Order: sequence, then C-alpha cells, then structure tokens
Amino acid sequence: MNELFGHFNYYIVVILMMMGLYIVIASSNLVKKLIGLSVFQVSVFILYITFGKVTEGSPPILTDNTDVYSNPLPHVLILTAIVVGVATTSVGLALIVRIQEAYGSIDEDDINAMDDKDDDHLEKKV
Amino acid sequence: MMIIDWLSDICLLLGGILTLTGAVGLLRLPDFFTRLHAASVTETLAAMLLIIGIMLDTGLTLDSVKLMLIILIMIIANPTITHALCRAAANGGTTPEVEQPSKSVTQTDLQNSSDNEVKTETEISGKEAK
Amino acid sequence: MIAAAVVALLITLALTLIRAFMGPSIYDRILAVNSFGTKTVLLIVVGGHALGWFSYVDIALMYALINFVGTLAVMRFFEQYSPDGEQL
Amino acid sequence: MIESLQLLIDVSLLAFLVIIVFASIKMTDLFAVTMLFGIFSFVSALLFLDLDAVDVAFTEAAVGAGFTTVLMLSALRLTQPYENVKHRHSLLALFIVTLTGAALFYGIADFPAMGDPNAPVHQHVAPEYIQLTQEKIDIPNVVTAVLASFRGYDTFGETVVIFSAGVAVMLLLGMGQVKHEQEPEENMVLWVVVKPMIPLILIFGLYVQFHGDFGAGGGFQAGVIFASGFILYSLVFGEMYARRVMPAPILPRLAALGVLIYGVTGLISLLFNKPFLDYTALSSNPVSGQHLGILLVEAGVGLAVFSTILLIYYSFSGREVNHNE
Repeated sequence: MNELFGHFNYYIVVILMMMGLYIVIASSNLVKKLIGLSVFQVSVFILYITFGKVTEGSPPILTDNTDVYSNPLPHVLILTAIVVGVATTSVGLALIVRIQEAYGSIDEDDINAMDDKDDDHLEKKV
Repeated sequence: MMIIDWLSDICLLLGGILTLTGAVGLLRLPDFFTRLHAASVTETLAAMLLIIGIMLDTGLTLDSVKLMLIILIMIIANPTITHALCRAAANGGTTPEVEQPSKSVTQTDLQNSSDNEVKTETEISGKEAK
Repeated sequence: MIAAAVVALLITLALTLIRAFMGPSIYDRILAVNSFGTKTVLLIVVGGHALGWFSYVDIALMYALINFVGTLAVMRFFEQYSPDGEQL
Repeated sequence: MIESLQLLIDVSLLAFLVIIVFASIKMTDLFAVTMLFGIFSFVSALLFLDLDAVDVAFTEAAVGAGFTTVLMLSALRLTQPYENVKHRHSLLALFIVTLTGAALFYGIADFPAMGDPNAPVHQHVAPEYIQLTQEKIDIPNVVTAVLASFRGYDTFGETVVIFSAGVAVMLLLGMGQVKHEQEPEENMVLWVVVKPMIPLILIFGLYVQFHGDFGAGGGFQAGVIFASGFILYSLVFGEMYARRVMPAPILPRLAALGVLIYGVTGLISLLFNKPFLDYTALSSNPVSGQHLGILLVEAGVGLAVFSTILLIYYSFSGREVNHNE
C-alpha cells in the first residue's frame, strides 16, 4: 500500500504547483495572479513538509514514548516562511491597490495598453 | 467501562450520520434558506455528539476540558453565524423561494374551491417538508 | 466506529465543497465555507484522537475561533461592498 | 488500521486541494476565489497536521485561513471583485505549464519514497538537533528550540523581513482613517456573542505564546491569534473603537520594539564574550540561560508579528475607496 503511494504526495505537489503557475501566467488580473502565487507557495510548503515526514514517526516534540521523530528542520523553515509569505503578499496587495488608484484598473492588459498610449503621446510631443 | 465505550460509539455513529444528513441537505435543498436550515441545525448537534463521543473515550483529562470549551464555542458561534448570515441574506434581497400562491390556487380550484386559503398554506408547508 | 466517523466526515467535506463550487449566490458560498470549517474542526478532533496526533485539541480550538473570525470577516466585507456589486 | 486511515486522510485531502484550485482557475468572481483560497488553506493545514507538522499546521491555519482571507477581501474592497475573462493567454500558459510539469515529474522519480527513514534529508543535521535539544536546551518542542536557538540568526532575519513588510505597506497605503458611515450596523446578537469571545481569543493567544516550549505554538502563531482578536473587535464593533483601544500610530513603534527585544537579547551575549544570540551567557546555568533566551526571543517575535499584522489590517481597512477613472 505504502509503496504504491510513496510518491503520491510529490506528484500532487507538482500538479498544484503547475496550477498555481498557470493562474499566474494565464490570468491578467493582478489579484488573481497573487492568489496563484500563493497556491504555488503553499505547494512548496507541502513539498517541504512531505520531505520531513518519517514513517511511524511522531511530531518533533520530545516524549518518553517514542524515539522516532519526524524531521524538525523543514517545519522550522516553513513555519517562518508562512508568516513571511503573508507579509510579502500584503505588500503585493498594497501595490495592487495603488495601481488601481492610479490606473482605475487592475487588469494587466488594460494597464499595458494605457502605458503604450501615454508613450505614443510623449513621442508625438517630442 | 463497557457502557462508556458503547455510549462513545453510539455518539460517534449518530454524529457521523447527522453530518452526512446535513451535507446532503446542504447539497440538495432548493433555496438558500432551506439549505441554511439543513446545515446549521445538524451542524450544532453533530458537533456536540462527535466531540462528546471523543470525550467519553479520552476520560477526564485536561484534553477533555478543552474539548468542552470547543463544544461551548461551537454552540455559541454556529447559531450566531447562522443568524448573521440569514439576516445579511434577507437584507441583501434574497427571499425564500416558496411556491407562488396563484399556482396552487388553480390546483385547489380543480378539487375544491371552498377553503383554498387553508389548503394553499398546508400545501406549501407540505412541499417544504419534502 | 471512529474510522466510520472519519470517513463520514471526509464524505461530508466533499459534499460541502461541491456546494461551495456551485453556490448560486454568494451567501451559499459563505454558508458552505463556514460549514466546511466546522467539519474541519470535527475532523481534527475525531481524526486526531484516532491517529494520536499531538496536541490536536489546541489546534481544533484555534480552528474553531479562526473559523468564526473568518466567516464574520467575509460577511462584513461583503456587506460593505454589496451596494456596488449587484450581480453577486 | 491506523496506517490506512492516515493514508486515506492524506489522499483525500490532497484530492480536495487539487479540486479546489481547479475550480478557482475557472471562476471569475474574485470574492468566491478568495473564499475558496480560505478553504484551501484550511485543507493544507489539515494536511500538515496529518504529516506530523503540528507547529506548521498551527501557523498555516491562523495565517492562511484567518488573516490572508481578511487581507484579500479588504484589498478587493479597494479594487474590483471581477476578473475580465477576455484577457487570458491560456494556450501559451498551458504549453509552458505542461513542459515544466513534465520536467518536474521526470525529476520526482528519483526522490526517495515519502516517509523513508533513510532518505538523505534525515541524515545530516536533524538527528543532531534532536540530540542537542535533549542535552543542551531541555525543552520538549524541538521546533521551538531550532527556531529560537540553533537557527536564531535566521529567525531574526525573518522577523526583520516581517517588520519591513509592515513598514512598506504603511508607506504605500498610510495608516488610514475611519469615517463614521463605514461603521457596521447595530447587531445586538453579534455584540453579545462576540464580547466574551474576544478575551477568550486573547487569552488563548497568550497560552500559545508561552506554551510554545512544551507543545505546539510560539511567537509567530501567538502574534497572529492576538491580532485576530483585535480584528474581530473592529469587524463587529466598528474600527473606530478598535483604533481607540489600540491606536494605529503605536503599532509601528511596538513592531520596532519587538525586533529590538530580539536584537538586544543577541547583543547581551556579545557583551559576555559569546557569539551573537548565544543564550548561555544570559544565566550562570547554561540550560536556564537557554530557557530565558528562548522566552525573550519568542516574546520579541510575538510582539513584532502582532503589531505588524494589525498595522497591515489597519492600513487596508482604513483606506478610502478611491476609484480614479
């Protein structure tokens, strides 16, 4: 049973990661891009935690009952990464809010079109 | 000891059945308010039963006190959310989807026209119960 | 019996998820999300007891609190927004 | 029995994750996508719990399901909640994604199977950390020991990153003001229910903060839980009152104070001719020195995270909706 599912987590992680990447590339809405990025991020978290798992191990909190513990190092890395991740996501969202206020849109294609228009204006003036 | 195990099993079984019923109701019922009803009523009781089942199994420890606290939070929080959601939906313009009275009047007209007021009401409630 | 309860909860989660996807109105989705959160708490309690997860009760307690805060937040923000977004 | 139950939970949770993301690709209503992302975080936190990562599950649930949802929703309030479907570059994206995915699938075949105790990851530093935690630090939670003591320098960096992210958001959006008409409607039921709930959340936050040495928990989680107590207050009673209890101008100072507590704890050991963040200098007994150091450092982290998270929330929710057409 376990041999069959030995790599199952990793395959799902790759599928999730690629779905996140797809959202980032395919969608031109900036908020949706950020959500895709977060999905990507969480899939990396799952990858790390899967690395840390030891069969029949217990969580890395020392007790007298057992000697087999899961690997604590990925847990530490991911624990801090989650909080840092949300902090950086909030910076991204703040930038998006400012973009909305400046352009009136958070659609990447619309914004690019507006930028091109402005550039054309400038060239004509010169 | 045996009796407590049995009680715990019964609680877990009932709780499992209730959550399933609630989920089926959430999925199958026709409009928002009926779905809200199905989900919220079963949710609170199922949560209580399942957690009590676990509490009976753990015995009297610090864990079971914390589980008690979870039950307390759920008993308070779930109906509150239901209330707030219901209110928000009603304010937001969602109305309960009942059968139009005119339609049922024509149906009752065919059979008996004397007391269609009462009949309509019973018919609506009968439809809801299904 | 605990295994049966875990399986029942997993099926419940799947059904609730379907409602969250279908949900014609936004309120249906909020209801499904809240219900999903509650079922998650129950799954942590039941599954944690069955599998012997460490300090599962603390985590279940926190999930219950966070779920409450999250659902209220969703409702509040939707209330604030609704004058503009009729189509929701 | 237990093994197969664990496997069942693992497999069905992963399936849920894939289905949720797949559904959210198709949706254009960003409100719905945000809520689905909340569920996504809940499920992934459950998965972490199933994979023995108790602390991570704690953090992901508090941060991902609680705060990220609030953050995304308040950002949506300031922007548009709809996606324009016309602007999609699906074919190119599909091509790139398939190519990358195929390469990764090919690479995965060489990974050791999940849970293999002889995998290279488990050979190098992890056994040392577990061993040394028993000998030198003497607290049960290895994750807290590694976080605050062995890799304390790393965590200091992370705390500074969080602090600077808070400052960046403050510079971009300002600290915000609250107008009277934005206040929530009077809802007596909510008021009565939420009022006793808030001290419960705050006490639970303190429990998580100080219980982190023995069980799951620590400064990062506690900070977020504590902040969500205040967020709940501002959601139900109105942000004006929340700002009266915890004024926004204090928060950057508190965040800086948290980072400062961490840094000063490290500097003290420099004074005693020990390396930076070597807590054995804090007391004559090395083990109790470690205990004291971890306590101080976690307090610093908790304070910094709490005030940064609340500051970010204030910045978003206090901003006026300003559609510049």
